Amino acid sequence: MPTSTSAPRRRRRPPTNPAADDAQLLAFYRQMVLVRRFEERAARAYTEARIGGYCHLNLGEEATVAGLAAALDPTDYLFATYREHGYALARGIAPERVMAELYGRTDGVSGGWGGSMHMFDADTRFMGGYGIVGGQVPLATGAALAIEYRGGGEAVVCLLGDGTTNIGAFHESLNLAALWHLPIVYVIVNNGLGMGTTVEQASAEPELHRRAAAYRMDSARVDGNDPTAVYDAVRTALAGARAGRPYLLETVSGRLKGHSVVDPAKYRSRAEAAALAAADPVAAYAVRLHGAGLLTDELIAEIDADATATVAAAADFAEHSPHPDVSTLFDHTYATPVPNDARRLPGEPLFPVPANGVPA
Amino acid sequence: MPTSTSAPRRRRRPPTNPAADDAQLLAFYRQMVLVRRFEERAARAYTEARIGGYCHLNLGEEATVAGLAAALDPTDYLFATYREHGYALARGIAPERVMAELYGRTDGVSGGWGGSMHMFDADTRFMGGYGIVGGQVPLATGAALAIEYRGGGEAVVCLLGDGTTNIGAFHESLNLAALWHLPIVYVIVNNGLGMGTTVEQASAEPELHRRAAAYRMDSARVDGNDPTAVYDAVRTALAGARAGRPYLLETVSGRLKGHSVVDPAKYRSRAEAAALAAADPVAAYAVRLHGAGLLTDELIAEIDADATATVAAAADFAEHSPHPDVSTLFDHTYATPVPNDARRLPGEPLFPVPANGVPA
Amino acid sequence: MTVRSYREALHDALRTELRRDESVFLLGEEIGRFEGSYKITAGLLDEFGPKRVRDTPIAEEGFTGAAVGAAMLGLRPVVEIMTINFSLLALDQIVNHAAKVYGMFGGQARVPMVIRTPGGGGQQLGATHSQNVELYYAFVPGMKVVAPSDPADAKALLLAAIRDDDPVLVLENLALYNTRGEVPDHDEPAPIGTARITRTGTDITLVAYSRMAAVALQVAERLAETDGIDAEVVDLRSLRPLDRDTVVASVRKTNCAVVLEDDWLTYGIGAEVAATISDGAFDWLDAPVRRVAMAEVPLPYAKPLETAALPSADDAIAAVRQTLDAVARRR
Amino acid sequence: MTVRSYREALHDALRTELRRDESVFLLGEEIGRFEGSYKITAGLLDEFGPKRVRDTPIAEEGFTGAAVGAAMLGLRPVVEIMTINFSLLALDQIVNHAAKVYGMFGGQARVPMVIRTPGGGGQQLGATHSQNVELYYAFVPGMKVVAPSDPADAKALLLAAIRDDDPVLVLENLALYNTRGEVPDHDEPAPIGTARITRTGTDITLVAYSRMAAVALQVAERLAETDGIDAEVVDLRSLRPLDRDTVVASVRKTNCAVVLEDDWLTYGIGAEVAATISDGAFDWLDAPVRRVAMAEVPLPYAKPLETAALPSADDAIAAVRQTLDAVARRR
Ligand SMILES: Cc1ncc(C[n+]2csc(CCOP(=O)(O)OP(=O)(O)O)c2C)c(N)n1
Ligand SMILES: Cc1ncc(C[n+]2csc(CCOP(=O)(O)OP(=O)(O)O)c2C)c(N)n1
Ligand SMILES: [Mg+2]
Ligand SMILES: [Mg+2]
Repeated sequence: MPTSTSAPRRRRRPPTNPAADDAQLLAFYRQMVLVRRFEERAARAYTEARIGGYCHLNLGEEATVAGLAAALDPTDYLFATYREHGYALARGIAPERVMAELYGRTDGVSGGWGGSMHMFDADTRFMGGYGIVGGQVPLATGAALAIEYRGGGEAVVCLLGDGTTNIGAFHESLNLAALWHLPIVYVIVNNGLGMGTTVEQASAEPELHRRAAAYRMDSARVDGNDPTAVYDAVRTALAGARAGRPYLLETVSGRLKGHSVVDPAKYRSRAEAAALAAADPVAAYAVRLHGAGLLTDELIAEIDADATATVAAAADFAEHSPHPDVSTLFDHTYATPVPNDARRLPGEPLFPVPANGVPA
Repeated sequence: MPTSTSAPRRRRRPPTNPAADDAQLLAFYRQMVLVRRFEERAARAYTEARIGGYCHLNLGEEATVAGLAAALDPTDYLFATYREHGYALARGIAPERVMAELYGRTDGVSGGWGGSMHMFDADTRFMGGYGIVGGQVPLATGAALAIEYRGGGEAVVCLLGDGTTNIGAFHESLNLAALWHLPIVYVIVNNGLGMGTTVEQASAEPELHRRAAAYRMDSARVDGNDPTAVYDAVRTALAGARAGRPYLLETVSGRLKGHSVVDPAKYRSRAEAAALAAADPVAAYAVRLHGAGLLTDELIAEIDADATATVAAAADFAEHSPHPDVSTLFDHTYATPVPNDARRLPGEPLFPVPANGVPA
Repeated sequence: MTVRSYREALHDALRTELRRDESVFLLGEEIGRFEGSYKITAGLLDEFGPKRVRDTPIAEEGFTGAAVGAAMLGLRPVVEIMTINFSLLALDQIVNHAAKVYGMFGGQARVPMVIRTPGGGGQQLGATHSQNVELYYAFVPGMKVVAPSDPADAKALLLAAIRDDDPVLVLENLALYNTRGEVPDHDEPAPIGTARITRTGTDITLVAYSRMAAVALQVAERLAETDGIDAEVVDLRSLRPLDRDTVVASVRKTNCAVVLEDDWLTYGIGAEVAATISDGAFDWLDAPVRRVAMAEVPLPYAKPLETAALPSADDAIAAVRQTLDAVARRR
Repeated sequence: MTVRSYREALHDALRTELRRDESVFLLGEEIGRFEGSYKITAGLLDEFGPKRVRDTPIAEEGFTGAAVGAAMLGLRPVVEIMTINFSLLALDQIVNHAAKVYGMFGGQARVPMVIRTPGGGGQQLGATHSQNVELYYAFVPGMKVVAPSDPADAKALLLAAIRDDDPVLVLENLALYNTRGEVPDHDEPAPIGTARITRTGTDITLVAYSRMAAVALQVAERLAETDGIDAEVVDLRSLRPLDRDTVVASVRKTNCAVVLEDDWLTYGIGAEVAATISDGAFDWLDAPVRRVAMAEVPLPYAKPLETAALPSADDAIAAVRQTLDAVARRR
């Protein structure tokens, strides 16, 4: 994983050659294909009732996933939304553990407690998917505050959807970050829709990156279907953030399917859906690398087979991972144990009657 | 009270002569002096323990009060903050009723239920002072929605403080108003401070009116010490609002005393306080009208005496207005009576024991 | 009478009121083009247009507060909040504004608005999407809170809520939307503030609301069959005002009670019910009031954990049997 | 031991922890330059600088959430929310995030943060500024909530809260800030999750927390003098976890109880306490548990109305006398 461009606080690599090299270009492709195959497998497992709850996929967002993840330092922190499987993979979490989480098993990245919307991994500094729209934005801002407090050179990247720019927490957080010069990049993954609502129907300023002006914050919009563009943009943004200039980046891509697996997306016309499919970023990027001589038909097939095999193995692993035991139900209410914590199943009385039947 | 400039929805007066005439200029002065004397009287009554709770004054904000109130149509709606005595007076509520509210009496504009922070008067469409910072902003937006829904030509003016621009409700509301083309003008009364915090310490974009850009909303900043400037700016803003273009107006003035009556404002240097006093808008405006030949020393004295007498009468009225009776405590929990409403004083049992001492 | 689902009953009530009264309008996320996350508002945008059925941005505080303001000017907004979990983002506008405006201004401004929102867990939605926080509203003077458990009440209480001049929160339930039952064809509202005996019985009183009131009826039938126990079921229907008299009268007859609730036990709605019974039926009670409620944990995603944490009919049956044992020991 | 005010005791605890642990920092509105709305943090900005004592914009949700995020990275933020009323604007960050992060991610991320905030009415602050909504946090698994009633506990519980690895809400009280009492000179934290008998007695148990626990002590003294009644006082101190055993053990001894609370009666904290007593001391109880609480109205500004609506020592004394009458009737 390449490190970010230099910043006053911590120099890692010279700022002169920020563009991705050929190896990176291919790595983007591998990453995108893995995400694509993973999400397709997740959708299947959901329809087979192996996955429950809500399940939001990154289909159409693969280029953004790949470019963004590659631009982060390993020590950077990433906060995500509920639409985070791809980012978890790209951050380096084993596909088995991501899939096992979807299956709600003990080997899942959150031990089966989080599910699709709530993956977390301390090792890779993947700071969680969050199901409350906008909920992660103040948290990510606080993480950046902690970095600044300690004087570290890390930065935070906070993902959010286009629809999320209309909620109060977005405003409060960006103001705090700009006011306090925090090392954070907010990335609006603009997929054109919040459920069935378009950006134009939801945001009075539909060029969402322009909202940065309200906080004198730097910002840009970038093509989210191009992993190199995203990569470069995130590197630039991170450089600013590390220098105490938080940044608002908007990536523009499409959402190929419904809002979640169960949404048939009837509000979208046939023509729209067809146009989206035609602009599929994975296919388009393959054509591009093919044209540049980086991809051959064989390599395409090989990468695809690899991804398919990885995903199949992940599903198999998940299928065989144990369910959490009911005896663990009360294990994660508190980190510091205290007396009188309520550890009672629904059918249990508050004051159990002693064996002799006479109350104590 | 002059009506606003014309708007597509409802023409009232030709838009060609928006400036205030001499009578209006003098009326501004009278209004400003009344507010000044009223607030001084309120401060005295507070230190005499005739007024309780929190008590925030408009001292320093008189020019904004006068200019703004004069620009509204009688049918427009005004939503205020907890710092609203002056606006209540300028909207046409009798000083007696405003003072009686401060005293917590039955003749108070809110019947003694609201106090300093919560004045409301349906007749003058004074839609309330609100004590939760930012709480009034969604409400005012909804009032504008109701006007738009009914197709009326009225507009809403929503007051808020500079510190309030950093709270989520501000963002959500302005976005809704711009998105839905609501007839509303948001007026940021920038007095440089939220309690002891300066605008620069609180807002990453300290030119607060610029935040309108995040919603593609029109905006302006105006000298809040000049009633005519405020008057003109509000008229312009209202014209836009009535045409479906909501507006963000920022008035800049000073807060002559502490945040509330009890705040000694120690965080402010002597020099700052002195500078503020020197720039007193009431005195400055008197000088200006004097120079223009509109005010004479006699007239100044007369206006002052009038205001002082009015305020004294208001305090006298308030002092003699009855306290609300405890029997009315349960009168305003619900507008539509329903069975089983809890009407119980703290010492009363849930299940009273019948006279014979035997439970029913 | 027609057999309708709970979902259809709610839809019918909305449609009736939209037709009856021009000042009624709906607003919320995804209620129009998307037809509602749970499809309660399906078809209404087409029938009434975007003025009456207004899609909003994701801004719970903003649009709920806007509804309060619109209500202050005499409109009758019906807000949909996608699930009650998200209502926490609008809490200030509900608790500090909707519920306060009438009293705080001395009775001058009415807030005739409705907030419709479903509670309910059991769908593996995890800790933040499976909470039952109706307590937050039921606790607040100035609010009214109703919680229908069957299609007939869903319709009748929603009608009442829309016609009421105070802010009313209508608690729906994800698990009830597909349940079916007889619904009167007329448009009579049900009285807010009154509980309902949905099954008469003599041996024990089951008190519940929303989904658990439906479970309570099943539990009563099973107990009758398997144990010959004749349970009375009180469906609270209204959480604020709370109809204490109906609950207490039932327990004064049966002499024991079990409370069923989907929220957490400690400080949950059932705490007030148990306290009320223990007070008002003190001299009649033959055993302590048992409460069956959610385990006190952030609800996990994994199915076995979720199932263990949620109260079930079996839990209720066990509690009833233990309570009747306790009665027998004391008699 | 030194005599300190409740305000000073809180201040001492903050200062101790700021000196002891570099990862502790304070944030909130007006805590620095303004020295705190209620002056708890006076002088700390000067001593520790703006990094450790951070003034925030008016953005309760934003800065409370930022504290959660900072805590996830191992800092120990202590947030001041000016009054508990304003915490409603941060509720989503507290209930859906601070309290969920540890469980929702399977125990991987800790949230060692504190929220300090005062409750309390009685100062003519009106309907939106006089609420006691500690219930909203005490109800939530994953949160811990403490509510000290005297200076010694104020210090010891705040110390415990800051050293605890979970989100802890410390409920302070406007009316207690100026009260004085002996405070130990050492820096021992008090155990979160345990109640305390602040007066032993044999005739009746008074259960309370925060301001009303102080009132309960006065009530007990007055009852001893005027009526020769020997009341035991249980100060809950911790609302979550709730120490049921201590409460129940006291009532099993005295056979009757009155609960005093500053929040609204229906669904208030006292509901759980009354339900708990009625269950755990069922066979010992000689009269129904009485609750003395705030009248269920949006609190009016006018002094006579406010006074009538708030629970007083006199109300408590009346309730005790009536309860002992009821006991006598039944014995
Ligand atoms: C506070 C809140 N309100 C509503 C929802 C329901 N909801 C879940 S996702 C979503 C749309 C979000 O759209 P966007 O931010 O564009 O992200 P996307 O799903 O397109 O990735 C909504 C409304 C929620 N989870 N939280
Ligand atoms: C949500 C909320 N947070 C905090 C407060 C406490 N508070 C009252 S006024 C105020 C300052 C507001 O400043 P500004 O918006 O500039 O208005 P001003 O008082 O200067 O008129 C604060 C923090 C409150 N009332 N509500
Ligand atoms: Mg989107
Ligand atoms: Mg200000």
